[in-house]
Amino acid sequence: MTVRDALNSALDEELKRDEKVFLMGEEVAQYDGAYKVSKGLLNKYGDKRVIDTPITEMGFAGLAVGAAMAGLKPIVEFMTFNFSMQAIDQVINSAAKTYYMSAGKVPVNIVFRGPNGAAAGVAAQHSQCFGAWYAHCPGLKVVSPYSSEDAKGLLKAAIRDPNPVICLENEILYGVPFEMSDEALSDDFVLPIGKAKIEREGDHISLITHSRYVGVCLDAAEELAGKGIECEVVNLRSLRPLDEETIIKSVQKTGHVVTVDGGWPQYGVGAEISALVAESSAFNYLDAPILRVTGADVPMPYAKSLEALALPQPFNVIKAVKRSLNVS
Amino acid sequence: MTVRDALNSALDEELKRDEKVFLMGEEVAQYDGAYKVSKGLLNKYGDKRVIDTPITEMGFAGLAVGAAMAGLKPIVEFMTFNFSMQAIDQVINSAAKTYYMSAGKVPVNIVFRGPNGAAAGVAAQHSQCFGAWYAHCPGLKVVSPYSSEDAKGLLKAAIRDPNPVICLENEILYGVPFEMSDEALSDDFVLPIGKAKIEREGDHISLITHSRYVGVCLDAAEELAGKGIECEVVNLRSLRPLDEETIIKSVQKTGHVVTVDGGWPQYGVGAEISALVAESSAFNYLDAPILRVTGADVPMPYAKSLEALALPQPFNVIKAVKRSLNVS
Amino acid sequence: TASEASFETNPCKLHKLDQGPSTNVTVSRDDALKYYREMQMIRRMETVAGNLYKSKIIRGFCHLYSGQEAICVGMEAAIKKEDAVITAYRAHGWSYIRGVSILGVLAELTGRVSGCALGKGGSMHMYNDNFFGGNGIVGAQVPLGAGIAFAKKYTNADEICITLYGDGAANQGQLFEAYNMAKLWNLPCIFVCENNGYAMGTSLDRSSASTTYYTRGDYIPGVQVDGMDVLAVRECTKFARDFVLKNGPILIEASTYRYSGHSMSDPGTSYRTREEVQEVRERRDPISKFKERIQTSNLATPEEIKKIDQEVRKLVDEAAEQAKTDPELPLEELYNKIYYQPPSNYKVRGCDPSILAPST
Amino acid sequence: TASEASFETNPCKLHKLDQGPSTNVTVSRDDALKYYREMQMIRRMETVAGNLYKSKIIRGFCHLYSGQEAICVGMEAAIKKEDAVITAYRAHGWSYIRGVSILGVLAELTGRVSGCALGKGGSMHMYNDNFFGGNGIVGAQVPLGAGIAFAKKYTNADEICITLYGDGAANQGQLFEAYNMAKLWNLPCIFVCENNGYAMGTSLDRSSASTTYYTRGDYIPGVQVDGMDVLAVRECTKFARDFVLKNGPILIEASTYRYSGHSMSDPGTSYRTREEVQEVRERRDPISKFKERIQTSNLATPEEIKKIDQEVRKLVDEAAEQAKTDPELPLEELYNKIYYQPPSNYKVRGCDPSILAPST
Ligand SMILES: Cc1ncc(C[n+]2csc(CCOP(=O)(O)OP(=O)(O)O)c2C)c(N)n1
Ligand SMILES: Cc1ncc(C[n+]2csc(CCOP(=O)(O)OP(=O)(O)O)c2C)c(N)n1
Ligand SMILES: [Mg+2]
Ligand SMILES: [Mg+2]
Repeated sequence: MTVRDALNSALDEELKRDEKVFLMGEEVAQYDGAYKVSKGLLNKYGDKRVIDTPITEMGFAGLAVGAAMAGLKPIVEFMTFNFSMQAIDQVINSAAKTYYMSAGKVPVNIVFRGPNGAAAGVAAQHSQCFGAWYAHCPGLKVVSPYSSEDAKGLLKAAIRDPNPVICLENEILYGVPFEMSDEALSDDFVLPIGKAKIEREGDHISLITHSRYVGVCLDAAEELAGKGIECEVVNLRSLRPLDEETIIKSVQKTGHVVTVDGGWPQYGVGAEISALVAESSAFNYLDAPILRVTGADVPMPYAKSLEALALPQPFNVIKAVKRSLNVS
Repeated sequence: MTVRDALNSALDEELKRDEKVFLMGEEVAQYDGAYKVSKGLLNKYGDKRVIDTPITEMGFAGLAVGAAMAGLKPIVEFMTFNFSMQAIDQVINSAAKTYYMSAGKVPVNIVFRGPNGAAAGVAAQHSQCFGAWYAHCPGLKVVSPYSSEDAKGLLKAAIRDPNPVICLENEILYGVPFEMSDEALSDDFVLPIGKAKIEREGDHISLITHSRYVGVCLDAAEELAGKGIECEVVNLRSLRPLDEETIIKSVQKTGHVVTVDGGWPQYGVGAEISALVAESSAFNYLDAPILRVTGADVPMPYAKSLEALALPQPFNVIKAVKRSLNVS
Repeated sequence: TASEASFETNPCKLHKLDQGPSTNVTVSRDDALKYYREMQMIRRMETVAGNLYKSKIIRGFCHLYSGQEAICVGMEAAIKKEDAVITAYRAHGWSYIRGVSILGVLAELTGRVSGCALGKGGSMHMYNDNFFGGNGIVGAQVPLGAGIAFAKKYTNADEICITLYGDGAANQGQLFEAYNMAKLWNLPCIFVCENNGYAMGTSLDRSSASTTYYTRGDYIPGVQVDGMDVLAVRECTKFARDFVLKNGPILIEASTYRYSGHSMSDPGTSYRTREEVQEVRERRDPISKFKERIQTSNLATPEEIKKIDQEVRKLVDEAAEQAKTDPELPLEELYNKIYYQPPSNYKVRGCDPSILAPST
Repeated sequence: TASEASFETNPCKLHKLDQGPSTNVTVSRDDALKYYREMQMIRRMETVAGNLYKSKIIRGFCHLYSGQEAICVGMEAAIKKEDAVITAYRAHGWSYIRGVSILGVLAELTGRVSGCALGKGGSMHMYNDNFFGGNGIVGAQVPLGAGIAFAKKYTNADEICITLYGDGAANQGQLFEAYNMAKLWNLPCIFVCENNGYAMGTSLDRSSASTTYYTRGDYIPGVQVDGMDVLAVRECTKFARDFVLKNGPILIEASTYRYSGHSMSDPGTSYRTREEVQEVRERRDPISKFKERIQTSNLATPEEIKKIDQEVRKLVDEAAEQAKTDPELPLEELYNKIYYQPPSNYKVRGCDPSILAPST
């Protein structure tokens, strides 16, 4: 099952399960979604539940937050998260902070979802990773699925969670098929928000990563395994809350860490993972500096060869692993 | 001279120096600025150069960026940076990325400035620190003054810099007086963007900090000095670019690091400093985990006693220092 | 005394409407006294809040509603409890009229546990059932209000949402985005511009290319009402409530005035003359005008009015006392109510790594 | 052949204007042939771009301008080179008309060094002197355009800025913020809504509560012009240019149509019928209509026209060839042009810690 289909079935099941759930966003209804994630849902649930909006992100994000304050459970699709920047005040100041400001009087049960980070050939304004920004903010939860199971289980969990949850999908993964367990096919499959998954066990080094870069790490790990280096690949799944326990346990085992994500390096996701480790009890287990593999520190260029160089590839991971382990 | 007056003279001198410089924002002209930073400037330079705007952050930030693209040098005051969230798409996608996207054809000479982070008693929506968010983004420079010299030198440098620069001021510092050197009083005093300042030398531990928390660290350092612990206080001054050299040198000397900032802990300024150190050659000099002192991981509450607990105080720094040095 | 009386109000200006609210309004003695009392409560509460601020017991921002009382009192009189309201940071009057006690407001301002948000919200963030704040970000409450109206429609409730904003906020882009969706989807939303003439120090003609705010919804019908006349406001709101349930959104511009500065830190004197304020107080004050009306029409005697005034003063002063002496929340509450139903082992980090607090 | 000819254009619809553009337009033979050639150039360029996309030589987004050519050609004919223009991501036609060569456009699309942004920008981000893009964020270019107009006024240049956006973008809040400031400060800005009937798959009546876009500026005067008639567009723009230099902003709605899907990944058939597209092609096509006009009025012979067509095809095809074979930027250019005049020792981090590249 592709990630797209997994997301689609998560939406489908949750729309079916709870009348209060509705989906809104640009082109989500009649057009079946710009990336076809909501395919067929208008047909099935009608235009009360699946709603095309004008291109007014701040407005419809705010409107959805208001609906959530009044007791509904909106799912807002940002056509891509790049456009959530127009709406981010409503996400942070209205959705994330209201429960606290109201001392618990006004919960905000809402999901903001859509593709995050770089797609292919869409240049600087359409390629930003919002992981670090959103995960900075208390009051929000932030999930970032990699596989189809992740996508289904995390999106369903997000919709059922009574708090504002950001679901950072990846456009390039939409078309990628993954095995689904029987369990994951069930209507009641949800993944706990805040738990990481060890995608591959290994003793030599921990690769801590999320979203599409789980795949990049698995590829690198495969190649390194051929050279006798066993990587442990930790798929974070959730950027907030972070699964500190799993991260720390892995590092205590391996003594070496490379973080891998597609956002900009400074003040990014890798920085938080690194700081978390460096501040923790795992610090004393570290045998080498904590290295970060990230997107390059540049706005995304359009040209294909430059774009490729601006995003982490297995060879970057391999280079960092070798440096950490001091092998060549 | 207070920080407010230092900022005022920076604006005054640069408005005088270059016809292309103008100041725009809410209440900057007739009202002399919500926090009186622009006091007297309307009188001196007239309403062509000092311009009151409607309360439309996205609109006037975009308008100013457009004016910069066309060759002017706008200074945009956000009444507080909290309101820059409405405008952040224009800051990031229009101001920061255009020079790169245009392969150098369209530079954007602009400054966005205003008070950042928590003031007193203004609750969750008015107390956010934007340091980590803005400093995440290539194409922007981000400065964060502490003292009056910082304020004057960095704001003047920002205005003269041909790139988009964010100047994160602090409302609580506005009224605080600092000594000004003769040099700093001159019309041509600028500080280099990207250079940190050692505010206090010390051999035992590095406190790496910015903005108001430089003062908190100096207070803590003073107290600790009484106990024989010598802290080196590094005032970052610039969050992007970061002065890696100064940070690393300090850590190599002391072997102990505590970062101190007022933003939220996760994915915050402290995380980047920690990761930078943990990834660098200074890693091998570290004698203890890198500890972060930060704002609490909560939206800011209004009540006075809770608010106080939500922001770093000298005792937090002292606790962290003692933990790092393993003394009691 | 009479058991009811009728008055002629000034006709409203209309935009894209053939007919407006009736100019002939009837009010019962009981209602009249109720409105009078409520307006006085708010006026007194704000005076006391101002004093508490000056004695540094209230901190941060504090935006008083004095002068604008007829709007919240008149509107509340025209809607149901189940209807919703959302406003901006100038929220004290609305909080009270939506059921928060005077203590609930004042103790929120002093940051104490009896505050309606337990002191976590402060001046700008007060809430109650079907009252959604209190929002510190200019304009942000407007899409939220459209969303609350959306929920009313979605759940087939025969209810509406009133969404208020100021003359300065009226230029915010997100309002126009909200108007557009509200009209496309015919949401039962009354957009209300409380035009008090100033946005901080900026007079309306300096912030707004068009100051006929009731027309700024363009394709959304609009009404301009005298926001200093509680009965006109009530009548207009009744009209609007019926209208939006049938036809989708409407916009009301309520002309009013704020007596105090923008917030307590603004003396409010640099951008307007003392004479201007004085003149409004004398000629347009919503409370004195209404008092005169109820007295001349025999709905109440001067003694009855005086009694209400005394009661109000007593009640507010008592609440103020408690708001001063009430405790703040225990410190561990800093870490609670960040998430609704957090996992049972959820911990929140404080200002240094030694602090990892439980959170519920 | 005639050296000039006059035509009657459809009268424009007007909003808050007593008089609009003249309906009697005169065009010289030279100008007519120029406009024809330019429209054909753009049409052919877009066809070629579509083909390059289908053969996967162009990637990402690619928004074609076919059908809308009369707008950029007519507007450019009415303004000075020093006047400024800013538009959205549907920028190829405008880039060309503002002086980027066909190769500069096509090579930008293929991401090669001859592209006007050296391949760094792609379809949505093209620039030239007094042409400020190319913006991928719906609506964002509108405040920018007001700002460019602001700079024109600030420097006392007798110049204007044309700021374009689509019918979908017309609902974005920041437009209304820009309108307000433009009117308050009387900026020489022509706001242009290129109404092609759809925003991706959303027809205008589903996105916009009011579809009379020329009135959406409310207090800003507006004109609706036939965007398929290059002469009407030129005349209207002349009128608007004069107007804004004297009076501040104006809004033009240019009614047009896009033949292709929203971008190359949209077949453009699920939300409209093939017949609809076909009918526009037959009845309203800006190029065929103009061709007919110049032929029936004897401004040019069929042979002359044919010659232009052949030339255009040849030029575009040659440019396409070069755009295909041109190199991409050297890899080290990834790290350049992030900052203007960076410090000499400035280094940029790549994807892993071993990469610290110099940057100029
Ligand atoms: C987005 C945003 N920008 C600026 C501010 C600062 N601010 C608070 S209130 C205000 C004036 C609002 O005036 P108006 O809308 O007329 O309401 P009034 O205060 O008169 O009730 C300003 C500029 C803010 N809170 N939010
Ligand atoms: C803020 C934002 N939201 C959404 C998008 C995705 N998007 C790109 S173009 C477009 C449709 C715009 O339609 P319109 O304004 O009519 O212009 P046209 O494409 O017809 O020229 C959308 C939704 C975007 N680029 N930016
Ligand atoms: Mg006002
Ligand atoms: Mg369109």
